[in-house]
Amino acid sequence: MIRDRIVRKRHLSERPSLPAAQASVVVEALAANHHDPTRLLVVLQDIQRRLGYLPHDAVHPIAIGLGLSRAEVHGVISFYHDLRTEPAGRHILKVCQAESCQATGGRALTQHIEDVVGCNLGQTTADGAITLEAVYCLGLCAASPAVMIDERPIARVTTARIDRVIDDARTAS
Amino acid sequence: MPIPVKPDQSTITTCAYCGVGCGFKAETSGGQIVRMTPWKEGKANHGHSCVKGRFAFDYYRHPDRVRSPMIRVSIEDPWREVSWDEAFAHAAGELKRIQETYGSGSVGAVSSSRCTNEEIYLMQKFARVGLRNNNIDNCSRICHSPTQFGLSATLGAGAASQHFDSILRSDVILVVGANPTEGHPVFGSMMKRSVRRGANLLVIDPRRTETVDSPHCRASVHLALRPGTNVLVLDSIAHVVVTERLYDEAFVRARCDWDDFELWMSQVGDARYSPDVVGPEAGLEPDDIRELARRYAAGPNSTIYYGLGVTEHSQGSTGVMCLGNLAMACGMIGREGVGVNPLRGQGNVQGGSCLGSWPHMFTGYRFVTDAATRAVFENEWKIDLDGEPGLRLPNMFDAAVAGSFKGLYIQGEDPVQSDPNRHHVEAALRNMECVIVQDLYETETTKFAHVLLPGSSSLEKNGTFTNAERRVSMVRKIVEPVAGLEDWEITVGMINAMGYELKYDHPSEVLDEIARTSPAYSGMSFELIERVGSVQWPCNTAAPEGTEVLHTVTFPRGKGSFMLTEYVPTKERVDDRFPLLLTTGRILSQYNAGTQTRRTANNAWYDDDVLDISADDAAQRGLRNGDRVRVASRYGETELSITVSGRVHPGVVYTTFHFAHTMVNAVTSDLNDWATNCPEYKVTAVEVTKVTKVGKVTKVTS
Amino acid sequence: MWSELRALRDGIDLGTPPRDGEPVTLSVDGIPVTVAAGSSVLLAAGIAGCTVPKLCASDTLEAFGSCRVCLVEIEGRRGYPASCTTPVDEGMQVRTTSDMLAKLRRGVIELYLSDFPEGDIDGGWSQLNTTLDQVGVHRLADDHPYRSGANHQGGVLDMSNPYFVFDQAKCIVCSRCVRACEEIQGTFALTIDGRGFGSTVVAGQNESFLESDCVSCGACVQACPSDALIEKSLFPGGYERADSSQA
Amino acid sequence: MTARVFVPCDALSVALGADEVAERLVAETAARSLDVTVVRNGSRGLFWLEPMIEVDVGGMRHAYGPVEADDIPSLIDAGLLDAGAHRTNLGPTDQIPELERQTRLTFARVGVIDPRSLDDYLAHGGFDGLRRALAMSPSDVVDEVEASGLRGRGGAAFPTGIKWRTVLGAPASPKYVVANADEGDSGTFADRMVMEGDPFCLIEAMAIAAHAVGATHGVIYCRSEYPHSIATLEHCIGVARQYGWLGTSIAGSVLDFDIEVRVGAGAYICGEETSMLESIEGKRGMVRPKPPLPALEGLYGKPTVVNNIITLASVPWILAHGGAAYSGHGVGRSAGTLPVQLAGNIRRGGLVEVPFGITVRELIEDFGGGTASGRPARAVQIGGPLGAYFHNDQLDTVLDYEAIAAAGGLLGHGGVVVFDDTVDMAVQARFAMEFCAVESCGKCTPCRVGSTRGVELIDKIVLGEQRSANIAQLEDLCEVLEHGSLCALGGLTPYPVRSALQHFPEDFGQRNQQDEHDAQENI
Repeated sequence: MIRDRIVRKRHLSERPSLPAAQASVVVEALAANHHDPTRLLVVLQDIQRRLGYLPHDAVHPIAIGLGLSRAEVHGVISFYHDLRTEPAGRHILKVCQAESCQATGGRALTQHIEDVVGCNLGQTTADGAITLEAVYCLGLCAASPAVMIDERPIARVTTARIDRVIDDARTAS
Repeated sequence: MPIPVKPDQSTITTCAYCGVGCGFKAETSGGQIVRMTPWKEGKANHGHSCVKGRFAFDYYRHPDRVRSPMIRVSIEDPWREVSWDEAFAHAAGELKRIQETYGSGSVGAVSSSRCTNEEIYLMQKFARVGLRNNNIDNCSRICHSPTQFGLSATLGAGAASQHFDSILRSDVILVVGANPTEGHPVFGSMMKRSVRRGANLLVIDPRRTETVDSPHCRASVHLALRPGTNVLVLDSIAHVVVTERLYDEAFVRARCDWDDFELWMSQVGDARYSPDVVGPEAGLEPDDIRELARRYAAGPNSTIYYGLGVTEHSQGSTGVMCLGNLAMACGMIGREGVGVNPLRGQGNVQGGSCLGSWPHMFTGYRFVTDAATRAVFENEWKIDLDGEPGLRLPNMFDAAVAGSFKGLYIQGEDPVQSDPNRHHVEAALRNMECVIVQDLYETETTKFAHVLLPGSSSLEKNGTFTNAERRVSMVRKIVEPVAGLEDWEITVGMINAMGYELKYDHPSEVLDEIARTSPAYSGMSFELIERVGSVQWPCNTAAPEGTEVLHTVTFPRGKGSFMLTEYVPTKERVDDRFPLLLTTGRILSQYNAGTQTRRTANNAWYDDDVLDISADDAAQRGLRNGDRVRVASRYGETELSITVSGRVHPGVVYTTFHFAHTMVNAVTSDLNDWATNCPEYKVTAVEVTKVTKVGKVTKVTS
Repeated sequence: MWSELRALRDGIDLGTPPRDGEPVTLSVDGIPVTVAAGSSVLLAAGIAGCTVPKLCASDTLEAFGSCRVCLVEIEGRRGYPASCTTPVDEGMQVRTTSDMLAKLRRGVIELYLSDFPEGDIDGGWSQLNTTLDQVGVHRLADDHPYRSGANHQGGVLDMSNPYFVFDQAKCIVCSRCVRACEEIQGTFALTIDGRGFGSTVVAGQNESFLESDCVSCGACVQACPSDALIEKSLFPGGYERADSSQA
Repeated sequence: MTARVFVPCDALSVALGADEVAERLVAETAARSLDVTVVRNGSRGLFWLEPMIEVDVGGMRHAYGPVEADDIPSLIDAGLLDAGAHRTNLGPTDQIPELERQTRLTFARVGVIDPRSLDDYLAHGGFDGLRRALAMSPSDVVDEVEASGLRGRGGAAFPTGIKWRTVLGAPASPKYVVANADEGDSGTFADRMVMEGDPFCLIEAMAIAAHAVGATHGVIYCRSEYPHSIATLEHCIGVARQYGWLGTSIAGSVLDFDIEVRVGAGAYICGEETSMLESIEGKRGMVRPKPPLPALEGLYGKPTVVNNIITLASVPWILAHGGAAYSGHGVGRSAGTLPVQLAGNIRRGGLVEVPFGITVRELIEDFGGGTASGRPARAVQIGGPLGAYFHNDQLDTVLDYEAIAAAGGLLGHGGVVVFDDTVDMAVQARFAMEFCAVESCGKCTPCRVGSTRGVELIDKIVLGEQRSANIAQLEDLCEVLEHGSLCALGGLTPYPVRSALQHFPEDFGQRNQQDEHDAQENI
C-alpha cells in the first residue's frame, strides 16, 4: 500500500469523534480505573465487555484519559488476540487448536465446524450468529477435544454434540 | 534507484531557529545541502532535533530570495538592482544627508536576533561609530527585554542560570507562560524525559497546552489563570511561601539582602495576596495555588522555566522579578537542578541582549552613561562616543510619526508584521526618508524600504550564536551567500560607507574585539569554541572554558535583591463589547513571522493561523469547527478560522502569529511593559463573530 | 547521569548509553578494559576495540535486545547472551568471536535478508550495510531455502511526510524508531502493530505519519539502521521502491 | 440430618455436564422433599469419571461417576444418599485406585472442599501455613522454603527459596508478589484445578510470600480462557478480605497485603514472566531482557516474586508441615511431588500428583490406561508445546527434571499429551513452528522471522523439495532459535521440532519420489 504525500495534515479535531453512547462507556471505564495508565488493558477489556468491541474512534479518548498516546493504545489492542476492533457475532465459538485436542481429532473437528457454520476460524457467519476463533488450550485437555462458546466450556466434543451447540447458537438471540 | 545520495561533505553548525541552538551537521553533495542531521556532540541537543532545524532548510534556496542589492527613491518606485558599492554609497549618503538636515539623532538602527553575535555587535558599532549616536535597539525588545530587566534587578544577570541538561537533576519543574514542546521542542523533549524519570511538573498557563498534558507527561498542578493575572498569581504563590514559612531562611540570610526580603515578605504576605482572595480573581482554585507553592518550595531541587507568557505583559518585568524573588526565597538557585531560566524565542536572543544592541547599554549590560565603560570602547574604536542613551525602537517609531526621525537601518527584522500596532509602524516607516532593510526576502517591511540589502542566511555565513543557556556555538558557512556577502560584511560595508574605516578578515576578529571589550566574553575565541565545541558565558580567567551554572557562590550584584512586585491590573479589560481575552503563542512547525518556515514544506502541518476557542464560547456564538470568524479588539480586527478546543477555558481565545496575511498584531493592544516597552501581546480583549464573506483586515483609528 | 548525554561522540555508536558508575574492569577477547558499572558488555567491547555487530542497539537508546546479532560468549555462563543487555561485571571474560557466534550471527542475518529488498543492499551506506559487512553476509544464495518465503515486501510505503519516507519493505522491526520517539522525543507517536511475524512499525493507529501524532522531529529517521525511514532529500529524483527483492 | 452431595464445579466437570447434574439433583431431591444440600466442590482430577458426584455417608465420601443428569432419578431410587448400589457407583472415593495411589500434598484439598467456603478451607488445615509463617521471621520463612527443595513448577525449575531470598534482600520498595496463572501449555490444567478447587490455598501462599519478602501487593495474572477460575478467585479474594485474611494486619499480624486479579487477553507469551509483567503494566506483552531479574526489577521496576500457581500452592503445605517433610518426597534434586497432567489421546485423563521418580510409562499405562482410541501410543509430548516429543520406546524415562533433560526433553509444567499411531509427526513439528509464529511477541528476530521460516521449511521438506538442504537449514534454524532467542518461546521451540525429526524421521520422508529426484538433479 502506498500512502501518498499529503498536502495538509488533517488534525484530530477535524476527524470524526465517538458517538455519545459509546463515549460515555469510555468515560465510565476510565473513571472506574482511576485514569491509571497501567490499567490500560483492564480499561480495554471493560469497554469491550460493554460495547462488544473497541471502536477505532475510542482510542483517542482512551489515550487522553490515561495520559498515553494513541499509538500506544493501538499497539496494545493489536497485540492481544482477545481484543477486537470490529463487532463479533452474537456468539463466539472458540475451537481449541492445541496439541491435546490435535491428538483427539481436533483438526477434523475444526474442519467440521467450519463446514457446518460456513466460515473459517477468525471469521463471522453471514447471519452474524457465530464468530469462530482459534484458541490455544482451554485447560480441558483431560477430555479433549474442547471448545468454548461464549463462556461455556464443552469437552469431549463430538460432531453430534457440536452440531447441537451450533444449532442452539443460531436460533438463540 | 533506491540508493540514497551519499553526502560528500559534512559541516558542523548551529541551528538558527529557536533559542535552543541545536548543533547540526550540514551534509552537502556537490555544494548543495542534501540534509541536516543533529550533531551528537551538540551540548544543547545531544543528537536530537525538531522539524524546523532538521528539515526546514529549503528556505535558503527559495526563489523569493533577494539576490541583488536594490535601491529606489520612493517606495512607490520599482526596485533598481545595483552593485554593493552603489547600494552602500547610496544608503550612507542618504543617512548622512538626513543627519545633516534633521540632526544626528534622526537616524538609527535595529539589529536582529537571527544574526550572529558578531553581526549584532557590528550593528551597534555601526550606530555608535557610523551614526555617532546610540539609536540602536534589537528585536528582543518585543520578547525578552523584561527578562533582562527583571533578572538583572533581582539576581544581577539577565540570563538563564542553568544549562539545559540541569533539568534532569530537577525534582520539581515549574513552567510559567511557556510551551516548550511547541516553542523549544528539543528542550521540551529533555523536560519530558525528566518528567518521565519522576520529576514533578507544575504549569502556570492560561491554556491547557501540550506541556500540561501529553503522553507520559502530565502536570501535577496546572494553574490555568486568566490572562493578565500573572503577577497576582505569582505574588499569591509567594504569599503561601511566606505565610506557611516555606522559604529557605538560611539561604536568604547567606545570599540575599535580608532587609529587602523582609520588605518583600510584608508586601506579598499581605492578605490581599492570599489564595482565597486571588483565586476568584485569577479564575483559580485557591488550593491549587497553595499546592503549587508547596510543591515548588519542597523541592529538593525546583527549577523555573518561563517564556513570553511572562514577559509580554504590561507587568512583564514585574513578572520576571516575581520569579527571581521566588527562587531566591526558596533557595532554588545556584546549583544543578534549580534556577530561573528564560526560554528564548530566537536563535540568538541571548546574544542580541548581550552584545550591546541597546540604546542605553554596551556589551555585557554596561551603561553608555558610564564614562569608564565608554572609555573602553573609545580606546578600542579610537573615536569619541555619545554618552546620552539613544531611542528605543518604539520611540524611534513615535519620533518618526512625529516627524523628527527619518532614517533606519533594519537588519533581518520585519517590524510591520512582528511589532505591535501595525498601523502605527507603517505610518512611521512611511514618514521616513531612508529605510534600509537587510533581509532574505521581501517582507511586509520592505514595502516601505528605499534600500534593500540581500541578507545571508545562517547557512551562508560564519559566526557565533548564544543560545538560551548562554552557550556560544559556531555558525559555519555551508554554502555561499546568494549575493556574495555575509551579513557581517554588509554591515562592515555600511560602516565604511559612513566614513569610519574598518576591516576584518574574518568574524573571529570581531569576537576577539568583543572579548577585549566585554568581561563576560573575555576568554571567548573561535579557537576555544573549535576546541571544546561550545562555551557558556561567563568565560574568563576564572572560568576558562565557560560556566554551566550561575550564581553558585554569589550573585553578580552581590546580595540577591527582593524586588517589590505589586500587582497592577492591565488597562486591557474585558467588557460587554469585548468579552473574550485573546492570547497568542507559537506552534511547532512554524517559526515566528514564518518568513522561513512558510517557505518550506512545514506548511503541511499548519498552513494558516487558527483561533482556538472553548466549546462554551463557540456554542454561545453559534460557531462550529472550521468557521471563519472576525476577531475584533479596541485596536483593530482580523479574520481567522476557529478550532473548538478543550485547551482553552471559556473566556479565553488563542491564536498563533505565523502568517502575515492574518495580521494578528493588528488586533493586539498598544499597551506595553512599564519598564521596557515590551508589548502586551498576551492580553487583548476581543469579540469573535461569525463571518460569511471574507473581509479584510482593518485598524480602528482611535 | 551526564555520561549518557555528554559522552556521546559523533560518528561513533557505542551501542548502549554510556554510564556514570564506578570503574569495572573486564577482559574482552583477552584485552583488559575498564568501563563504568552499569555499562553493557557491548559498550565495553567497543571501547576495547572489539567490534561486535549490532542492529537494534544505539548509544542514544536504552538497550533492547531484539536483533540478536550482538551475541557473545561469557566465561562461566551458559548460552550466548546479547552483549547489549548484559551489564559488565568485575573480572568478566568475554569472547566476541567464535565459530558458533559467527554461525549464529550469520543465521540471524539470513533471517533478516529473507525479508529485505535485495536491490537496496548493494551500494547502500546504512548501518545495516555496515553490519552485513561485519557479519560477512550480503545476500542469500540463489538457491537458499529461505527464498520465496512469506515477507513484507508489499508493505506500506508512506510518503505522507514532506521530508521523509517510511518504506515497510526495508523495515527490520528493530523498534529503534519507536523507542526514539518515546525515549528521545517523548511523543510516543509510533508503535508496533500486531505481533510475531506480523509485527510492523506503524504511526498512530496504523495511519499515515503525517496524520499521526508525529511531530517530524527526525529522531526516528536518525535511529533507523536500515533506511526504512529516510530523508526524501537524499533522493533527488524522488523515492522509488526497489523493484526486486529476495522474496 | 441434611445429606450432603458433592457435584464438582470446575470448568472441565462443567464442560462435561456437571451443572446440569447439579440442577437436576436439586430439582429431583426437592421434588421428593429430601433434605439434601448440594455442595459444589472442585474436581478430584479423575476426569474420565466426571461428572463424578460424591455423597457423604457418616463422614466417608462415596463416589458415583460418570453421572449424567438423566441418571439422577435412578441414582436417588438406588439410594444415593446411603451410598446405594448403582451402575455408576465407584465405592469410597479415597479407594478409587487412581486416587489412592497418588501422594496428594498440593492437591490434598482439591476436590474435597467447597472452593468458595472459607469455613471448609479452615476446617481442612487452611491458613495453618500462614499462621506459622507469621510467627516466623521473613528470613526463616525463606529458609523453610529453601529447605523444602521446592523448584518452580512453571517450567524453569528455579529454586523458589533462592528467588524469594533475592527479593527479600532487594532494598527497593514497594515489592510485589505475582502469581502466574497464564497456564497456556496444551495438556496442562493443574493451575486451573487449584484456582477452581482450592483458591484460598493460593491466597494463603501469596500472603506467605508477601510476608517472606516484604511485599504489600499481589497480582494473580489469569488467562482469559479460564472464566471459572477468574470468578472463583474474585469471590474468594472478597471473602478473604472480609474475614481479615487479606488487607491490613492480616490475622492480627503486622502484615498488610492485598491481591488483585488481572485477566490476560489471549497471548501465550504472557506466561513468560517478563512479558506478563509488561502485560500487568498495561502494555504489549513484549519480553524483557534479563538481567535485570524480576526479583530485583520486576513489576513497575520493583522487586517482584513471580511464581507459578502450583509452586505457590505447594508453599502452605511446606510451611504447615515443614520443608524437610516436603523434601522427603521425590528424588535427587527433584524434591517433593509433581502434579502430572495426563491429556491428549488417553483413556483416563486427569491429574496425578505423585513424587518425582515415576516413569512416563507408569503414568500413561498404570494411571492413564493407555490411549483413548485403543490404538498403540506412538508419541508423547511432555512439557507443553515447547516440550520434546518422546517416542513410544523412550517411555521408561523417569519423571524428574534431570532425567527428562538428559533424554533431550523438559518437564515444563508437567503436562503429558499422548498421541496414538495415527499421528503425523511432521504435522506436529510444523505446528510447533506455527504455534511459535502465532504466539511470538515479535521482539527478537529468531522467533519473529525464524518461526515462519521454520513452517515454510517443514512444508518444503514434506513436499520433498530439496529435502536434505531444507532439513539442514531447519537444523541450522533450530540452532539459531535455541541459542539466539530472547526467551524460552523461541529458545525451546526447537525441542518438539528436533525430537520429531530425530525420533520420527519416517514422517518427514519423501512424499513424492519424483519431486525429490528432480530436486536432486537440480542441485
